[in-house]
Amino acid sequence: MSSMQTVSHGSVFFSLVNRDIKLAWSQGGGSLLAIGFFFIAVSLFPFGIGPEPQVLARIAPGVIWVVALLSSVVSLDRLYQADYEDGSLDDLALSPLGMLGVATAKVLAHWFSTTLPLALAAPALGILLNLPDNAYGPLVASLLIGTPALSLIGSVGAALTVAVRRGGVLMFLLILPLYVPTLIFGVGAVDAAVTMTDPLPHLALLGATTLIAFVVGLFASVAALNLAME
Amino acid sequence: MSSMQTVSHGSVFFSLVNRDIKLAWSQGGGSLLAIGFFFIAVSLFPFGIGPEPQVLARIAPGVIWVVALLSSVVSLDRLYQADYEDGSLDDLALSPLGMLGVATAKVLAHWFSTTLPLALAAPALGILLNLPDNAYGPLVASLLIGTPALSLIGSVGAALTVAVRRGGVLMFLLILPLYVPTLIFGVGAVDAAVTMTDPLPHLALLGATTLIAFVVGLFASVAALNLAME
Amino acid sequence: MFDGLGFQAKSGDFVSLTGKNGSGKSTFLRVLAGFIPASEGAMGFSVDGESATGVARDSFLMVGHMNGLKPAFSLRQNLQLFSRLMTGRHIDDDSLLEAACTFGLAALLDESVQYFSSGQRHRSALTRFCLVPRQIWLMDEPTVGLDAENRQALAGLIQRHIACGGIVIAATHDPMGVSGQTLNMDVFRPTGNPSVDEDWL
Amino acid sequence: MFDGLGFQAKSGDFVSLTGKNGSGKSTFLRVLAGFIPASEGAMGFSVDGESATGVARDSFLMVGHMNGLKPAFSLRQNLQLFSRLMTGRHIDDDSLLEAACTFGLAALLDESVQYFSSGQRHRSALTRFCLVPRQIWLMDEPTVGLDAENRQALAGLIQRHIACGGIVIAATHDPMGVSGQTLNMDVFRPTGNPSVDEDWL
Amino acid sequence: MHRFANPAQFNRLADVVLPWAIGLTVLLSVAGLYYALFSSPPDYQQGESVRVMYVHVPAAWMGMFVYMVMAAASFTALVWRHPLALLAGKAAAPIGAIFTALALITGMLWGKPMWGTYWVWDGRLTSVLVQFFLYLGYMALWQAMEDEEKAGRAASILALVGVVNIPIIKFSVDWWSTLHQPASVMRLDGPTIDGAMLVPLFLMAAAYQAYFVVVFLWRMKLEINNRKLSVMRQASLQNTETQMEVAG
Ligand code: HEM
Ligand SMILES: Nc1ncnc2c1ncn2[C@@H]1O[C@H](COP(=O)(O)OP(=O)(O)OP(=O)(O)O)[C@@H](O)[C@H]1O
Ligand SMILES: Nc1ncnc2c1ncn2[C@@H]1O[C@H](COP(=O)(O)OP(=O)(O)OP(=O)(O)O)[C@@H](O)[C@H]1O
Ligand SMILES: [Mg+2]
Ligand SMILES: [Mg+2]
Repeated sequence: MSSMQTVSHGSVFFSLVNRDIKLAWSQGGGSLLAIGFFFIAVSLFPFGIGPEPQVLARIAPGVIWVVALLSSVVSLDRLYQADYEDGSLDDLALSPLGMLGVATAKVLAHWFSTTLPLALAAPALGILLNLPDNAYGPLVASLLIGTPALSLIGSVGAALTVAVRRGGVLMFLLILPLYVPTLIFGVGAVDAAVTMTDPLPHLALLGATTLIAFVVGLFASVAALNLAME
Repeated sequence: MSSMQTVSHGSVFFSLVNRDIKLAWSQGGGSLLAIGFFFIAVSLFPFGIGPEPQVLARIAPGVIWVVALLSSVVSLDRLYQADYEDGSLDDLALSPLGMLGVATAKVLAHWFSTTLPLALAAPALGILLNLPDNAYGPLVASLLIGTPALSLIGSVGAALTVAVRRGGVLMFLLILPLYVPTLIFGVGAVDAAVTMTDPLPHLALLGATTLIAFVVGLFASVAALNLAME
Repeated sequence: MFDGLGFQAKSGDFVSLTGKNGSGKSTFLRVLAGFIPASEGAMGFSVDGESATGVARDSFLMVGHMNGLKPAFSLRQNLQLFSRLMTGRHIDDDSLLEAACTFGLAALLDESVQYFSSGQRHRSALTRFCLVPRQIWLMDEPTVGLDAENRQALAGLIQRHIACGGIVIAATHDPMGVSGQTLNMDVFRPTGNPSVDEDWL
Repeated sequence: MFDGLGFQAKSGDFVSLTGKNGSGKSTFLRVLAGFIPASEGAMGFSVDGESATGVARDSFLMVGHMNGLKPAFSLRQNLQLFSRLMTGRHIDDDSLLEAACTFGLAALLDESVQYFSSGQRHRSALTRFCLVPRQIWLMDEPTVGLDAENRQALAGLIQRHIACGGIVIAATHDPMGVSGQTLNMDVFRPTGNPSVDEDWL
Repeated sequence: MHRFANPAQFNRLADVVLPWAIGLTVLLSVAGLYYALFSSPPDYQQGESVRVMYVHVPAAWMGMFVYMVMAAASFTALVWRHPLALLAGKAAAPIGAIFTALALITGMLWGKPMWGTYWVWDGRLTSVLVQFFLYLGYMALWQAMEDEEKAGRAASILALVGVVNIPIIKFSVDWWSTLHQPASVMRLDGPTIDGAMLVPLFLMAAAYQAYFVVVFLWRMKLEINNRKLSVMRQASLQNTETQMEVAG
């Protein structure tokens, strides 16, 4: 009956990560569908813009990055809200992890189940948009380095809007401006490759953005979550 | 005590429209936020693609139309779900309107409160993206004629996913392909104006799409809603 | 689904549905309201001699596990809205106040429903029965979360309705304090195996 | 908020919170769990002599109006998950079956929670108290929607817990069938106007 | 129609048809491939790459045909509430998706030598892509809800809405005169393509059709067995429940 038994925090942490990944891939599966959104939204652009290969090639890195942003936000929408609405956020608050652990686990799970697949799916869209051959490497590299920032920043927005019904769209407003630096450095790296200059400085800046997002994002998320639970 | 008192269906209908518009503009306000999404997402493109005026002008009609699609879907997400979750869809089913009336009223309210403002806000974004002067008229005209189709087709997706948790992203997958004809004719009209040809045939096709969407969309929505309530 | 289930209700009847959790009370109420289609033969429910599937949808008023309130609106707005959506008529302030008094909500009329406690929400949902005159009331666990005082108010409300010729069908685990028929859903559970029939389609 | 509210609970106590709808029972439970910060002075709750705010969060186990179940998972998965998230340990099948039997859910273990009736869901949520050993149980209206049999099971569970030195605090409108202190929240409601104090900011 | 309503009867019928269909598939594809690869002439314009046609065109036809099968099944399921029709739609969808994907992929591979690019955004290609997405959406809806019956009916509604796309695929080449070539076989005034190409084309089309019948029947039997299994599981569950009640 004593609560003083030692608990393995690592095991709790990974149970939560594991749960969230399973939920993301289960019924209604957030992950597969975010990738679906990514594909469909990117393929709408040629309809809108017309089929000329040079124009498409010119805008390809920008469009892929912008749509990656949008689809990551779309799937972030319910990052905390689902747990808040069904009461499991209350349970998690009483778990040995503490809110910081909870937020970290959930962001990790989101990145792994949703944003990472986006990065890996991007080359396929490059073909659709006629991306030059030498740009594929930097595209994937920039997405791999930059996407954790998307999950982390998005987590702040998701936590802030958790108590608001129809938070989804409000979140876009809060989040998208904060995504701008990631977007600029990410596209910068790909464009550098296209124009045959060195993408490394851009990637380094991108990495720095992700690190900052890591620290600021997690703490801001925790503060916002504690607020929502009151 | 008798239920045989005559009821004014029109009055019930407009009460529902009125309620939905009020809700869309209230707390968490779907409408303002869809417009916000529209603005922010469009303004991400110059960051992603670079500021060259000719490139922006070339892609402006397409980008504006595609993002209008995306933001309308984003706000459609909870068209029926909110009512389903809080139980008021059950109430509406017992109202004198019947499901067809309910769906019609809700789609009308959505169009008026959310998609119509997008059409009206589009010229401001045209300026951001350097849209040629003679394209503003066709842009607004095409959005005015095409946006009802967005609400109508979106309504089918919203009704189909009403009983699905995290339906939001699934909806994208179902809806966006069906938006393609609207998008093609809509952009076609604007592009025609840009290239100094006649936009009218495109607008006529757009109108036809909207009419088909009207019939198919409403009936499919009702079928899907009845299914969700079982 | 409900093998052999059948009962008659006529004006002035109170029927309480009882039974274990999962015995199908909520489902049965939704079948009655017409949300779930029932195969005619399987169910012998009739109202005033008419088969239930023949009863017009707008004879029913239902309150289920969810309460159908919009948190963004005040209680007054919620009630006005409900009345307009169900009857098409605007309800005047006096009738509204009277209705709100039934479950002691008069003081909360201009508060936003968002901040209501669970019991206050549930009472707000029950208030609909005082707003819209319909013959058949379907209630799913109406006593949940009510304090003693309001349970009495509920019993009084039901009694007045059946005295005026209404019909009330309520699924409940608590005694309702109203006398009437009791339909125990446990009895109607499919006994034995559901047959794995070659003709199962 | 809760002017003058104070009570002591020690090992083996059962406290039932009663009071009208909106008297603050749910809010008080959330204050105890540490979700809502309370100004120390205003509340004199103490556990085993220690002030409540000093009690570690992981002494508590709570069930509120929502049930924290994931509809996509089966009941078994939900219970396993809850145990792992709260203790970090995997629960073996025998203990799981035993826990599920408390509220008669053994037959439903491999069903998806999505299709449970309201009572079945609520019982699934209550099963958590059999899974994770913690000292202080906070329950918000635990009898809601339970049939008679399961209300008895609940009373038995609570009795066993307090017999082993646990503490149970339950907000309820129904008699719980367990003897202990009763705390009537109506008494503590701020009487008169909340004072608008110059020192307030 | 209703004679096949009964799954047992359907299973018996399937067992009769299957061996024949399998035989036909083998025979037709061997003959078709022989004609396509060896005994038909290269095109005077396109050279040897014209042989992609014998894979591409029947795949494109089957993509649309299977969609119509799925839509007809959906209609039957919705209007007459026929559970077997629901399963028919479910069984057909992945096959149609694969045919459509095949048409897309062979089209892209063909496009590189012919048009100089894998992909262009013309009406035909786009509407086929939309059809592919519709298949995906249909299958995703089946997955998204656990209640099979409901999931199937929701997916059926989507399938019917998507029928609008079929005439767009068919007539897109006429409406937007673009890169993809217009119909030369299925036209009102008779085919305009050479007889030597027509033979392998039709052989391959028939082979695809027979292959569809085989896989479709297999998948139907599978779905029926799955359904039976879940009914039996339900039954045994209820059994234990009643036993426990008796015991307790
Ligand atoms: C991804 C690219 C492509 C797609 C999605 C596609 C799609 C289709 C479809 C749907 C049909 C059936 C039309 C009908 O029944 O009316 C078709 C037929 C045909 N396609 Fe393609 N196609 C693609 C690329 C190509 C290419 C590159 C060529 C060769 C230059 C080609 C040549 C043909 C021919 C000859 C037919 C037969 C037309 C007829 O006789 O009706 N296609 N294609
Ligand atoms: N988030 C909130 N913001 C403002 N006021 C609130 C909030 N939550 C609850 N209240 C108010 O606090 C009071 C107490 O609510 P609480 O939910 O604790 O009542 P309760 O005793 O649990 O009632 P019930 O028996 O109906 O469950 C109510 O008057 C309610 O309106
Ligand atoms: N959508 C559904 N699909 C499949 N089964 C369902 C569905 N909804 C309910 N059920 C099952 O039907 C049975 C009856 O459920 P119902 O909600 O009607 O019970 P109830 O009598 O209201 O129980 P409670 O007292 O717990 O509210 C339950 O066993 C439940 O699992
Ligand atoms: Mg129930
Ligand atoms: Mg409460």
